[in-house]
Amino acid sequence: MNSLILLLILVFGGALLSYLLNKFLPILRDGFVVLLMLLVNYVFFTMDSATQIEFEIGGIHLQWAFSSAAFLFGIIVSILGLLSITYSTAYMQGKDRLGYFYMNFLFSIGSMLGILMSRDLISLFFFWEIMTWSSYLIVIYSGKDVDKRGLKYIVFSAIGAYSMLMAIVIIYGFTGSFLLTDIFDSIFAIKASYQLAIAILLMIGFGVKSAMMPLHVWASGAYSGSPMSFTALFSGALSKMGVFGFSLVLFNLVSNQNWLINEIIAWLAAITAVLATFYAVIQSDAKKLLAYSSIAQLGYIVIGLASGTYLGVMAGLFLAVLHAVFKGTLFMAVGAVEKQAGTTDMTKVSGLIRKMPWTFTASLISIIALAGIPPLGGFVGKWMLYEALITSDHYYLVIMVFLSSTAAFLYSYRILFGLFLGQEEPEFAHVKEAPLPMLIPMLLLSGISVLSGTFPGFILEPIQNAMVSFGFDPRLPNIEWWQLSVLFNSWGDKVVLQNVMISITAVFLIALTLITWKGYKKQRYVTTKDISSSGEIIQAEDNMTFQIDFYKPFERAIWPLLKRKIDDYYTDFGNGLEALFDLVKRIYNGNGQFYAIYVMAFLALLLIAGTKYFGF
Amino acid sequence: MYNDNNAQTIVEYIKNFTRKNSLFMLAYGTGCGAIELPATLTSRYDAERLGVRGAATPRQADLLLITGYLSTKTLKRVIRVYEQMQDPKYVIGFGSCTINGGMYWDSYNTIKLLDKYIPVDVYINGCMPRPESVIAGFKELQRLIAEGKADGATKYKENLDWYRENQKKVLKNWPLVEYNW
Amino acid sequence: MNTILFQLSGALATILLAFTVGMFYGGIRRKIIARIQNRVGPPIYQNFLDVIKLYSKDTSIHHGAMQHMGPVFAITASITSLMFIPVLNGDGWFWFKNLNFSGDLIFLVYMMVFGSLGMALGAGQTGNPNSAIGVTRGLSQMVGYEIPFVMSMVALMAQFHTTSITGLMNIQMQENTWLMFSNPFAFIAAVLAMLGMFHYSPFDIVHAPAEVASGPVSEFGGKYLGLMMSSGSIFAFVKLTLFVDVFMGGAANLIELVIKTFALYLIPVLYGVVSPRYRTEQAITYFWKWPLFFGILAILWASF
Amino acid sequence: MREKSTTIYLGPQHPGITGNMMVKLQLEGDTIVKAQTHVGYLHRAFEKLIERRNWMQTTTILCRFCVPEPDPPEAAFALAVEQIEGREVPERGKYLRSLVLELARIQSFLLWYAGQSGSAGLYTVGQWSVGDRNYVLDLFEELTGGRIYHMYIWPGGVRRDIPVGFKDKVLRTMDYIEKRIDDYDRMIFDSAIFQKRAQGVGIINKEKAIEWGVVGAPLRGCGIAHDVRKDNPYDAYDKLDFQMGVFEGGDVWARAKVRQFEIRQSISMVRQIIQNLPAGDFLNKMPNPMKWTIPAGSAYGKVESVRGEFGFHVVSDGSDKPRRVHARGPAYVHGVSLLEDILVGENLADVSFIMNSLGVCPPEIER
Amino acid sequence: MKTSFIKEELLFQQLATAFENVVIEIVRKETVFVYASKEFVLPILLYAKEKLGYNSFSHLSCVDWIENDEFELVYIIWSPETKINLFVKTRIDRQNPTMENTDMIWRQINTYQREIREMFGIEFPGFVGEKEFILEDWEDVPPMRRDFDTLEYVNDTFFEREGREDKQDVRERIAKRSGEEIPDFAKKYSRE
Repeated sequence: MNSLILLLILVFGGALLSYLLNKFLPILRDGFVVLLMLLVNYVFFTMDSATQIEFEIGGIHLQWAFSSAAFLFGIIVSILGLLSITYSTAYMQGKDRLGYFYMNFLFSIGSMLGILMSRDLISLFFFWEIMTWSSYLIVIYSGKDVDKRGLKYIVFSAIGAYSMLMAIVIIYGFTGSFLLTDIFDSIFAIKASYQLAIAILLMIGFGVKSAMMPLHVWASGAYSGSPMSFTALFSGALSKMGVFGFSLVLFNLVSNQNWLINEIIAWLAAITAVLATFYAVIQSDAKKLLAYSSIAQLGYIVIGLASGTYLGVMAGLFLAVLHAVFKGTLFMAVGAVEKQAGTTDMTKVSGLIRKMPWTFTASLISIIALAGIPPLGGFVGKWMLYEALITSDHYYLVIMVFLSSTAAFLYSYRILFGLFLGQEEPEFAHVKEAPLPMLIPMLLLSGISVLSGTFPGFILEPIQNAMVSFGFDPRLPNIEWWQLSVLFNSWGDKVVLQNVMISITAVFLIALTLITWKGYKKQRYVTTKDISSSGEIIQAEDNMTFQIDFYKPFERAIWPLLKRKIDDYYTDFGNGLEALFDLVKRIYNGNGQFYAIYVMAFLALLLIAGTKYFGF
Repeated sequence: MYNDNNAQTIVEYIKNFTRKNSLFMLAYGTGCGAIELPATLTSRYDAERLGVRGAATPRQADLLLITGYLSTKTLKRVIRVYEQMQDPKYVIGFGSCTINGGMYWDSYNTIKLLDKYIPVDVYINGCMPRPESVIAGFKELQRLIAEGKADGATKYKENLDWYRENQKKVLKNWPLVEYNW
Repeated sequence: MNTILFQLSGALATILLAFTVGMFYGGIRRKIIARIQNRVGPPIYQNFLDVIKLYSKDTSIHHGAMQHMGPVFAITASITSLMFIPVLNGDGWFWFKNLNFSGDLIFLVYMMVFGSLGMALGAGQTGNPNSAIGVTRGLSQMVGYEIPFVMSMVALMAQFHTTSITGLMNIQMQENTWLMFSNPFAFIAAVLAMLGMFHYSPFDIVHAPAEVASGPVSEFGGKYLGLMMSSGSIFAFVKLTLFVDVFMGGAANLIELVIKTFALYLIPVLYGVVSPRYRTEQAITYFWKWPLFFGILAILWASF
Repeated sequence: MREKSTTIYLGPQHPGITGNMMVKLQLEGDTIVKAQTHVGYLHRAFEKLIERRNWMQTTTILCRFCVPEPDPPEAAFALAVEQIEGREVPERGKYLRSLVLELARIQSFLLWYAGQSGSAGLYTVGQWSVGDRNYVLDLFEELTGGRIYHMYIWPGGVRRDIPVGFKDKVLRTMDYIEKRIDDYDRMIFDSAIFQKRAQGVGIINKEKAIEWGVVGAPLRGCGIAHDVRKDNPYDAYDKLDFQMGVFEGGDVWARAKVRQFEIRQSISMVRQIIQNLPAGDFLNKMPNPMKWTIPAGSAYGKVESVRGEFGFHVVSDGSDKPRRVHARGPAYVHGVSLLEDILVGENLADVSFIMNSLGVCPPEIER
Repeated sequence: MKTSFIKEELLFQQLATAFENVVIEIVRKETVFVYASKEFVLPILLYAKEKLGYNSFSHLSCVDWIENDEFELVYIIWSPETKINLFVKTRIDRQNPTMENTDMIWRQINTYQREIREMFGIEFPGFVGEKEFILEDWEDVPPMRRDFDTLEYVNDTFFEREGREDKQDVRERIAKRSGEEIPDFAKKYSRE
């Protein structure tokens, strides 16, 4: 059988099967989904890259295949899917409606693979909608605060879907084909203004998923509201579908000639990155913080892609992969804390480091990667991004990115401090380390973060393959992946990653040995209650952890920027058109069928309009 | 410096030399003597030339100055702070009131004999001691350190039970943590 | 094998040099401040005594593994940054070649943060609220001063089309000029940012004794504090050398290096003696006013 | 149940606290939501001890009430005793008292310069001013024999006359100090950073000031002209020409301006005293100190110290020992409940700053 | 005294008309005593503050008259216009002492009341304030009461430095230790 179809059958069939299993044989459910994802991974990685399938439904020609760019994203989806579903087996323990959860989980994985393999717009849109739908169902799974979060997500997704649909219609009107290959060939024949309109419409469609300003509003609620095991996938892989779409648009539809679009997108992404980082800094809930941080990170990725240079695109794709890795880990770690300590509110929880050392280790590594500090993978991506922007004369963009990533240190520290450091309080004395199915994915992923800092080759090579499909010349030296250690920018300046790693590791180990060895017998551990509190004796009611309004001074300094959130504008807009909003609420009442009907109706409307105005 | 009774190895000599020339003084004005400390540390007397400098928290400090009378309420804090300091640590009792109660000999709220509660390496008498005598006290402490005789902390460790008994006699409510090193 | 040994001994010599120079600068700073304050001041080798004494403390406490490793992070950052900075011009004196791959600026900027973040984690584990408050102040202020600093660096990179320190140094050698004259605005912005980097007054809110005891280091004593002081000295040298390399044409020999770094070091020291301290948000807004303005000017200067 | 906000113990062992006391702060961010002062670390039971001392022995205890400025307690006690006893003070004694009190003010102002600038992070001024303060203390040493504790003012006058050449030395010292404080002012008041830090911080408005009983420089910083030396003139103050520094605003800046103004007034007053020092006795004839009894009665003697009104309520039952001596230092008002009130809403960075500007001095709170 | 007491007389008149059961005494210049029973203290203070402009509170003090088995509470208030110190004195029973809470008139009375409660054991019903003010873990008699013997407490609680048994002059020994010479004029003060 064709392995593409096998993949889809495996995932979608497995999804239904897991639902049934949960109903009749819940014991086998966990093992089944993990095994299933293992199988999916096996099929995916053993797949011949030339595999493709073409067929026709109702006169519409469809084509499925994995391009090398899609394969790159497919790696993220399948590996992260496996790990996050492994994580889920422990994380979701004891929750109800697990069949529903796993079914939608697997549906979204399958739909993502579907999106990646579709080489035509119809199946792309079809899988896109399945993805939106299944993820929406998981977002509202927890049942808390659904009205606000779910509504925001689905409304924005719908906006994205419609604009995408409109773009598809326009494209079809001009080219008469849904196949991407046809479209890429003939798109430059269209008038530039229509070309621009198509690009913008598609960009809105993909921008919603990649949470680009000003379409990011849904993201913080949806990310923090879903179960963390799904958010790891949601932020790590699902949002990358937007990035994948961006790469399709930027390199195939718009091309590099239209620099203005690139500039605008890059600046929008930069503003997204800065503002989202600032929002992340002032959050007090770890999930929210990570959600905003994801938005900011997606901003970097888009900046990299939009810069259009070889190094920039490579940086963008590298960060995309790495973001899935470290943000996946972080969401998992936060989920572990939520599972074990009961809350992720950083004003409540503190001092878990001695209770959950491995979770802390994983989060520490991921945070170092996130902050872009050498010698871990994040630095490689950041370095490439900066050098790409500087060498392509985007000086002010560099400053924006730098502002955002310096401010990212603030929230990086905040999340580690808020959850793991600080006073060890008696009410968290019962907390235990997360169970193995949760730990192993985290540690595996953080291992990738470490490895990618020293041996970026194993990620850069597939990226380069993907970039070749975008029309870039391969520039990496033709060596084995573990030998790749020197990165060059276009001015010929370099960074030698393995030197950095060796130096840091050596100095760290030597210094650690010395400081541990010196006076080893007379060094003593004391509890965090035995601190120098100005000579006073700490009372039981004293809260000695600094928790509330952590970055108040910083907040005060950036206050003019944060006075009004984008959310507020939307809320105002909503308030002004309350009646309309009520209508929207009635239509999007969380019921999938209504939504499907509505989409179909809109589709029909558009088709009619398209026939009329574009004449096909 | 180097005599038969107290032969020092070269390592000890260097240790003691640096210790005596770098005294981090805990910023704790326990009593009215603290008013002469600014004078001691500033331009006319300038104790920093002897290596004396302030430290903000007990973890960093070597030297605890009990500047004058010690009320029982402060004693509790002083003991706590003293136990949080890292070895080797020195205590200077400052003013007559630490020696024998001074003019507060019949006050119900001040202790009369500091060295019953924490080990004292050097006493400086006077009420209040002038900056000159404070510096003389520092010098005396430096001499003791150089000879390796400023071992108040060791004494405290060895006779902890005795000190604890004395302390508990004054302090009714005993919230202090264990001191086991 | 020979080259590795050679490089290692060179690296060790550089570390020793940085440590010694940094320590002496600290001592001289204390002496200068003392003289301005009408005092004799401690001997200039006082910092050595302090550090040796701290190492020779008998006992030490820690609140857990992160606190134990915090100072290690700090010194790792200092030494690694030092390793990737060209200490002397060109090939320099053979010993001080280091491991540098022409010392990439972006890498250095990030490497400099590594230590503070590790240190901050160590301070965080102590559970002392003063430490945490100090850390938040430090990190917030860092966002303030890094921006003008990076702006001036970007301006230089843009102007001379190289992102490596060695590249900038070579340009200065070829054109026989100092970059502080080629792009004065960049220099001004960088120096203003440097005031913040040194954490001396008026930007010493991180460890302001009157407010948060000594901030992040509140719980560190003995060997930990000693390691941090050593790291601080090396780091001061790193920062000064970076500035000298980038703006003042580097140094052909050690004496020149010492003279130039010392001249630069006097700026934060002397400015610090006469200024009260800014509050955190005031410090940030300070950095985002004039230094930022000069940074923008520098980039404009570079691009036209 | 643990508090939600963060607890910070500011003191007793803390570089930022103005003496041995403790302020327990509850923080949200770096904003204070609750402040609680704890005093008593310096309680020496002076008032109990005075009940066991005879009238003359009391003088040794009095100066220790307030360490940074030991003369106002002596003067206030002497005033109260003189009121009960009806004892007159010779003119020269009055002038010498004023001289010592003003010198004490000057040295206390210099100490304030150190505290105020030091808590704002400007240590240089502190080093200078405390160093220069030694010159004033030298004057004290020459006049009274003690640097800090003088025991100079007795009921009925002062303990001894000025030594030879003292006037000249005082004038020279005053010239020097006056020159130096210009330097300090350039460092502090001309500094943009200090202005930013001080303006709008620690505000006490007029109504609050009256309600809380604020005295001294903080009161005059709110725009209320009140000074014991003007209102109830004692010693030689009704014959000296001086002005109150009254500034509007009620913030740290206004208080600093008041003090900046008043140290110059003090210097000018010292000069006036030296110039107009009348001849004659300096001490009313004293009875045998061991058998000295004071007729039954009570009085409230008050003087103006640097931090504000310093009052003594003295009760005598006609015996050779005081029945009750109760002191009311300015810090008793400023340092306990007022501090708790105005710290709320302020920044952690400003606590020490505000405490210095209020002149919180724990020894006179708990005595 | 030859000074005229015009403003003091005026105050006397005002107070005498407003309150009947109080004894008013002009003691000396700018000092007026009012003796009142304890339920009149609050009205007098309020009247003086609101009507007479005595808006500055100076002092609240307590005197233990153990002979009469009474505590005397003294409120001293001051007026910026007349500059008179007005003493309001009241005596309360020493056994089971209570006094009306007055800290709503002047907030600073709070501090005084805390001190008096702790030092004399006088209760102020309805008064909010931390229990411990100056002392910590105090279990004995409130220390400022005259029946509390501080010396006895000291002897029970604290260690005393022992005097030298031999009563020898040790100055020579000290001088030898520090390598100084005792000058001749100093020697004659020796005890021997």
